[in-house]
Amino acid sequence: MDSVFANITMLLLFLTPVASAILVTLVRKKRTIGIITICSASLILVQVFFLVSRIISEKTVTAFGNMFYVDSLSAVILLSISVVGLVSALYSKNYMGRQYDNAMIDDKHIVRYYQGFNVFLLTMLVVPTANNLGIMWVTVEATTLVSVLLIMLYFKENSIEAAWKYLIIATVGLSFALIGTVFFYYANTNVTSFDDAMNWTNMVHNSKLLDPNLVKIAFVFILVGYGTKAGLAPMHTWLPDAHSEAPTPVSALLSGVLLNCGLYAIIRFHVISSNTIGSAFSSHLLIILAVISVGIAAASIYFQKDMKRMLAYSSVEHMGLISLGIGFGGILGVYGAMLQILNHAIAKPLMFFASGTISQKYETKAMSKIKGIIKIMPVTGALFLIGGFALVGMPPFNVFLSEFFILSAGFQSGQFLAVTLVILFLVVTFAVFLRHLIKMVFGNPVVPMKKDDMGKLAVVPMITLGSLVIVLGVFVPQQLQTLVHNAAMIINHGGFA
Amino acid sequence: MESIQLDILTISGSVLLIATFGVVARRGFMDWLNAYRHQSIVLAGVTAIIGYVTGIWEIYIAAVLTLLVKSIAIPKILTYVTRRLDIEFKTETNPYISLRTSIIISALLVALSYFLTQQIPFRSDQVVNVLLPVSMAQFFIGLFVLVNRRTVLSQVVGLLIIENGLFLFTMVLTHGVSLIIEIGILVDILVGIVISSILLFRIGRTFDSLDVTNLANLRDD
Amino acid sequence: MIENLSLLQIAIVLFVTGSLLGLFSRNSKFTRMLTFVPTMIASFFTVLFSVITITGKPFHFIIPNVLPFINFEIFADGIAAFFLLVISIVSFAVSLYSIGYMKEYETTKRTSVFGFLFNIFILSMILVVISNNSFFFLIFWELMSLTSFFLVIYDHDREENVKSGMTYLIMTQFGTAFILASFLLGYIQTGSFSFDVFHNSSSSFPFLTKNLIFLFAFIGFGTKAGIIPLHIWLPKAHTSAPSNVSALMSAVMIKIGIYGMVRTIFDLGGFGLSPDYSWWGLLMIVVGSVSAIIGVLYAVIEHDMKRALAFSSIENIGIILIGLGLSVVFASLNLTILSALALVASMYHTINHAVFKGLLFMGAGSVVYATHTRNMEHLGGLIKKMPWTALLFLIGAISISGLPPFNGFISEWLTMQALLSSYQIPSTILQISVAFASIPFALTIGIAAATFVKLFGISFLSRPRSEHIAKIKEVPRSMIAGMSILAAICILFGVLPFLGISLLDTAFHLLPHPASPFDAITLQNNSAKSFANLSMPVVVIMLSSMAAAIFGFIKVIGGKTRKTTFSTWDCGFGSLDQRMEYTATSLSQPIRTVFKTLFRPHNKIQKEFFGGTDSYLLKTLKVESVTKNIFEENLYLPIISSCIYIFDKIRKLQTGKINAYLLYIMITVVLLLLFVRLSHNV
Amino acid sequence: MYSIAEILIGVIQGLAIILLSPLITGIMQKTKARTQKRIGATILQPYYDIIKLIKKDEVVSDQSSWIFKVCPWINFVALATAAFFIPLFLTYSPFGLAGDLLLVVGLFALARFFTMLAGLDVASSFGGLGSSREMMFSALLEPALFLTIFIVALTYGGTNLSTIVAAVAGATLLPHPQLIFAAIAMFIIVLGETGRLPFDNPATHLELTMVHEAMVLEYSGKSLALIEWSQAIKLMILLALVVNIFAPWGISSSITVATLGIGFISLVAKISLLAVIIAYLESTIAKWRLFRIPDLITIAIASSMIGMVLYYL
Repeated sequence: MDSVFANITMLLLFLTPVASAILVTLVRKKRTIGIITICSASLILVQVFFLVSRIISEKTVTAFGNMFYVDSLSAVILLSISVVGLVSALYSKNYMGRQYDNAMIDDKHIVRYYQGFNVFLLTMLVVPTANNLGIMWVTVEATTLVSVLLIMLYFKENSIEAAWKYLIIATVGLSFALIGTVFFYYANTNVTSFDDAMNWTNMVHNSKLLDPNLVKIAFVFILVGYGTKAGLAPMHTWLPDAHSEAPTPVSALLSGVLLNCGLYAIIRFHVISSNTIGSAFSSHLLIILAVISVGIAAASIYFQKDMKRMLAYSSVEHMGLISLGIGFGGILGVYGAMLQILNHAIAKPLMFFASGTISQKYETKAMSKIKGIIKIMPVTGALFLIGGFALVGMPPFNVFLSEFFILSAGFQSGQFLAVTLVILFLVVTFAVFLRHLIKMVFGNPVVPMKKDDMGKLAVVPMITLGSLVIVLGVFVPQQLQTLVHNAAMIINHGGFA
Repeated sequence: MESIQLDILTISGSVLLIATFGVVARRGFMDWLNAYRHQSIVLAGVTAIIGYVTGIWEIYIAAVLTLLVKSIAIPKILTYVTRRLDIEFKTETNPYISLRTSIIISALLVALSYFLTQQIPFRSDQVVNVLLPVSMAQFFIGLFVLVNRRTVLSQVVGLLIIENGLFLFTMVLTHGVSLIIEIGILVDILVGIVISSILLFRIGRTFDSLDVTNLANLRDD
Repeated sequence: MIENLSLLQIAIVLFVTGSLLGLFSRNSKFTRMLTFVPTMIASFFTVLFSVITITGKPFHFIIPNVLPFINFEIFADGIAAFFLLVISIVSFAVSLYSIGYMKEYETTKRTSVFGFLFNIFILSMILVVISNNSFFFLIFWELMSLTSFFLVIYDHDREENVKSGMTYLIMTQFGTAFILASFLLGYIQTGSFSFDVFHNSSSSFPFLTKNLIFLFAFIGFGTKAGIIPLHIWLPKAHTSAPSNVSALMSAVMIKIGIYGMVRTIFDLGGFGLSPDYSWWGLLMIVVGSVSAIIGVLYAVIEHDMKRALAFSSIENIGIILIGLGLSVVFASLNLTILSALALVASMYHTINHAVFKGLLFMGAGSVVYATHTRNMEHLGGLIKKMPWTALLFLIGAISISGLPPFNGFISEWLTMQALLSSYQIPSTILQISVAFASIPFALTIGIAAATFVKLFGISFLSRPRSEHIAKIKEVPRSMIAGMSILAAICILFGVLPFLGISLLDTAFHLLPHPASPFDAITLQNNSAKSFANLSMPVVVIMLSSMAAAIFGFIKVIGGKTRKTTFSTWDCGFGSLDQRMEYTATSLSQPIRTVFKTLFRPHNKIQKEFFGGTDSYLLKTLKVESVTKNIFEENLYLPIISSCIYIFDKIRKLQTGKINAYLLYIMITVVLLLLFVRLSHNV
Repeated sequence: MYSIAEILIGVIQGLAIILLSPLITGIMQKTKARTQKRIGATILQPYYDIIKLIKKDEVVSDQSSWIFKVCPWINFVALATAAFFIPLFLTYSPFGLAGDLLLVVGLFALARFFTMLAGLDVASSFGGLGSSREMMFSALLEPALFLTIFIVALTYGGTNLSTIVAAVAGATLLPHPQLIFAAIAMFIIVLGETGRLPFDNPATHLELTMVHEAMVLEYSGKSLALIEWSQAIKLMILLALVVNIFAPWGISSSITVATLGIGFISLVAKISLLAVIIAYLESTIAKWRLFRIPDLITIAIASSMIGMVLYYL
């Protein structure tokens, strides 16, 4: 792709949400702004598809000099952002409309919500495309700020609390990430000119020459910093609060995509650090944090009372699994991790949407008060089950495939302790997660209710995701295989496929 | 580098640390804000010196911005937001660890920072040698303040100290080359403060208190 | 080959058709037809496929690169085809049965969902058996678990059903984790997920790996098969499921656990290893013996029909495992002929158990269909209202009790002979250990007969124990037909064992087999003398001629006599009623007392008096005998409660206080930095 | 293959058990009467009883089903068929080709299975009581019997009865100490299987002590005759087994009139002697409490276990 064309492509990609945000601000009509956002999200999806197809054929695209750099790894993240973005936008229409009808929010807040939504998409789109690691950091920080605004949309006690914790913890965490980034930069300035020392491509290029000790310290900062953002334990503490208190479509975005952005950043630095000091150091750190994450998530789910909070813990678990895949390494592990990113980005929003619809119907998020979903809302209930089974890694759903690869990689890498622990934790998670899920889905409702699936627009995004969950479990299209394979190669072969 | 510059830098470094300790050692919000303001002014000065030493003109812009944002805008915003708050909201009466112990721990954190940064091989860059541990110490003390304090306001201040440490750190190591990033960071901080002010306001209204221990509805135990 | 593939394709398409037809047809009369008739036809095609495969060449089929690194591979050799045959025969009968049976649920539930799950369940079982790739094996394995889970909680209005479903699902997942570990250990040795590669290169695996692979597979597949102490899901799930599903689960699904073990052992070259590996067989024998004896002991005290049948499944799995274990032990000691004998015994019992347990569960289902209760204490006298069901159930009961001339006897005879042959084992210790397995085995057979006396006697004979039994009717014809198929096989495989044995010999490539029906099953001892013989056709001829002779004799001597019907002897006290009958609980009371160490029975007695508490006039007296489930109480509850204890500690981390959260981050970063700093060598 | 003569002798052996069995019962009853200072009926009394019963009309419970009616027939057919597998005075039986000792045990179990069902079928608490106790006995006796068979089979190379008896006839007991333990076990099992004291009192109709009699309480007429007869056959089979396995003296191993004659006479003598011993024993001991009986069976099982270990050592 020639550079002008690339510039235009990237510019359009970023301009779409900006334009949409501006339009939303100007129009301010409840119904129209939803549609505007849906349009912009679908436009983004189309553009991303286009970009991804280019990536598949050309491997990399750079734009604006070296400022933006898209390779297969970024493409995987972009794909997840755009898909989840679109389904969230679709779901928002119905969900926020219903919240409005229930007098949960007023017109002003709906406008604010859609503004935030678009800006949030924009910031997330920049993260994986930025080549300059400083810009990446700034946009990750920006995602925090935007999402804090979205979380505290309702101004309820809990959402304010969640927003505060999220803001403080994520900011502190990201300051670590900045330190790490600057350390990397500093290490790089020792061997190259100041001008593009901040660029990832340059850093990878020089990675063999960087100072090992500096890189070690820097990676620790990066891991803790972006790990906070990615929800790795023990920095995950903000996550259950924020994800459960946000409006449901935002929860989907936070869990399905934003966490991936954090991990994406870690992966980028992992590549550099592996080149410099061998992959053992960063892999081991990743594995340790990952095992802790999976373990804590497994243990925490048991006592959950709130549906969305449980899902948030499951996100912690999945982030752990992805890092585990990266940590185990080998083509299988990394491949599994990349696939897991996508699979989780499909299954988790499905669960959030379903839980959103369910809590609207039952007027509560407390799991003890929800019973017999399958009778009241057959379609939602079935999809909720499918999503739940997918999340706990039950075949034939998609997450199983990636987990299978990750665990295979664990065996292959000889990390038997970690793999044994993780398998144990997975079984525990399976048990405790499904215990909650099945109690909700089956049985008889506490109070009699009308059978109702809450409208087509609520169901369509879920069915889309649900069918993806099933199809990707047994069949991965060739293009996607190539893309994910290339992404895995980037990680395994020091940055360039 | 001339030794006089180095001396100035060293002295500024200690001033920065002292200002940081000022936050640790005091109880009142306005005291902290003052300490922060002074720290920011020194920070801007240090930035300017670095600009002078390296001869990169962008750093002056960064220095001016720091002065504007950190020592003027942010204290103004915070004073404005908190002007109507009762005095008991503005004082840290009951930190987890007493002030005296806090000071000792902060001192230990300074030592830790020196210990940790020793390993890093630097080019014979005196600026880095002098200021890197300071910035790290600031960072850790800020974090400690966050961990230790119970009121929302002191957490905001802790955050500000961290940001200052971060700014110094970035400045020292990058010499402000990527101005865009510096500005991005500054904007992020500014927006962050604005948002936390909104939140602060909301917390005060919703919870009738600025004690973060009240913000504990969302938990598992 | 080609026609083979198309047979399989037709079958798969039909299963899918059946499931979709079920799903999309409204709750009408035709739903049952639309769902279950395709299942029947598909099962029939699968029978054909497996018979052709057993007699012909193995069947191999690959679609490459469906998934990254993974091909879709199908491979059906004799072993797989044999299990396929078991699956398809039973599923044929059960689908026929279901046409009638599902009427029970028509008013309360959507039978269309049931049909969908039912078809997918059978299909997944078939695909598990012929998968030749660990990934797809797991996919279908879990699909099987998942669909069966949904079928178990099909009646989810009752909370206990959902609970038992959960237990089932969790235990099955526990097992899957082990299977996964076993496969992945194979994977790190070979770098491939294909079973072919495992099979071909297994001889070069290190000793430890091989043992671990076996152990993990044994635990994993054993969970599915319901070995003790991993059995707790089995009685719960089988009881909660609709009876046709219980029939499929008990008859077929748990056999797939056995299939997994057989396959693993074959792939590891287990029937031809050195004596170092004989502990595999010993382990199986020990676990099998324990499962058999404890399973049957729980079965005999049970008064819930389906629960008793479920426990009896554990017992039979134990017997199968004893045979399989013997086979491995013999093979490891290079006693090929004996190994073949034991393998035949175990596989014969596999198909037998599939047939009669399917039959019995369907019988129990018919009882539930007619009476809406599984509790034997409320049944009784059904033989008069439901003569066909009673007859068929009796055939199943006799078969499972291992009585001649039905099929259960043959396989238990073979197993016993295999046990007896242990005297040929060269090592004394091994000899004695194997021989001691005969004690629990013998005890098991004895108690099994008692169990089924109780099951049949209490439910079908004597007087009805509750009022509404008086109004019941015989079940629909399709249900009778479904049961009759399996009953016929019970008799066929009992009277003509050469059928089953030659089937097995062909499928497993064992030694030459009896050619004609009248050839006895002959075993020879060391000195080439006849060790044991059994020719069931001759025995049956003897039995029938004896029957004819005695009948004639009595007629000749006795001449014409009269038969008078009169009420049962009541000791002159006046008419007997159902309250004076023996109950299920009292019937098994002696056994409960003898084995009280296991059951820990205690009686709860509630007395109610006329006029206050300390009067002499008893108004009511209620005695309830409670037995404990020692596994649940002494093994699972402690594990669960310690898990919950840990969870409780860990959730304390999430205190809600932001200071704590920040502290975690601070500690993490400081620790990691110190780690880096200290590990730094200057 | 076997010659016609051999087959004929095989049939005769089977028929001999069937026909002689009431005689053994008669001998036992006579012995018991004598030890109790009674004169007692003639030893042919069981024959008279059977024939009389066959000619009598039947009363059938109105609660019973066809199970009740077929039970006596199945009992008789199973046990009488079992009789054909037993070598009596010739060391082998041509029917040994068709079935072995395990089949005999299986046929016993079949008979008992139906007896227990019949006990439950008549809806009286007597029947249930009998079945319940019988369930316990059979559950415990079965393994004991299997174990004993195990030892015998191991010692003599197979469960094929002809092989066993032929081997026994040609061997001495001395090198096989395990057989002594097997014999002890076998003796207890015979008592239990045939419902003798201290397990069960065949002469009683007291509800507290009945086991077998309780199950068959409702039978009358030819059904009762068949039941009684098949019980006698079972007793005879077991006694013949004990005698031929543990005391094979005098048994014929070839088909000559002389040896066969000696074999027959010695067999009758040995079985009668055993029957007298059992009957005498019955008169001197009382029936045990129900839950002490498992202890006795445990002794049998333990004894077989010792025997088994002895075999392997």
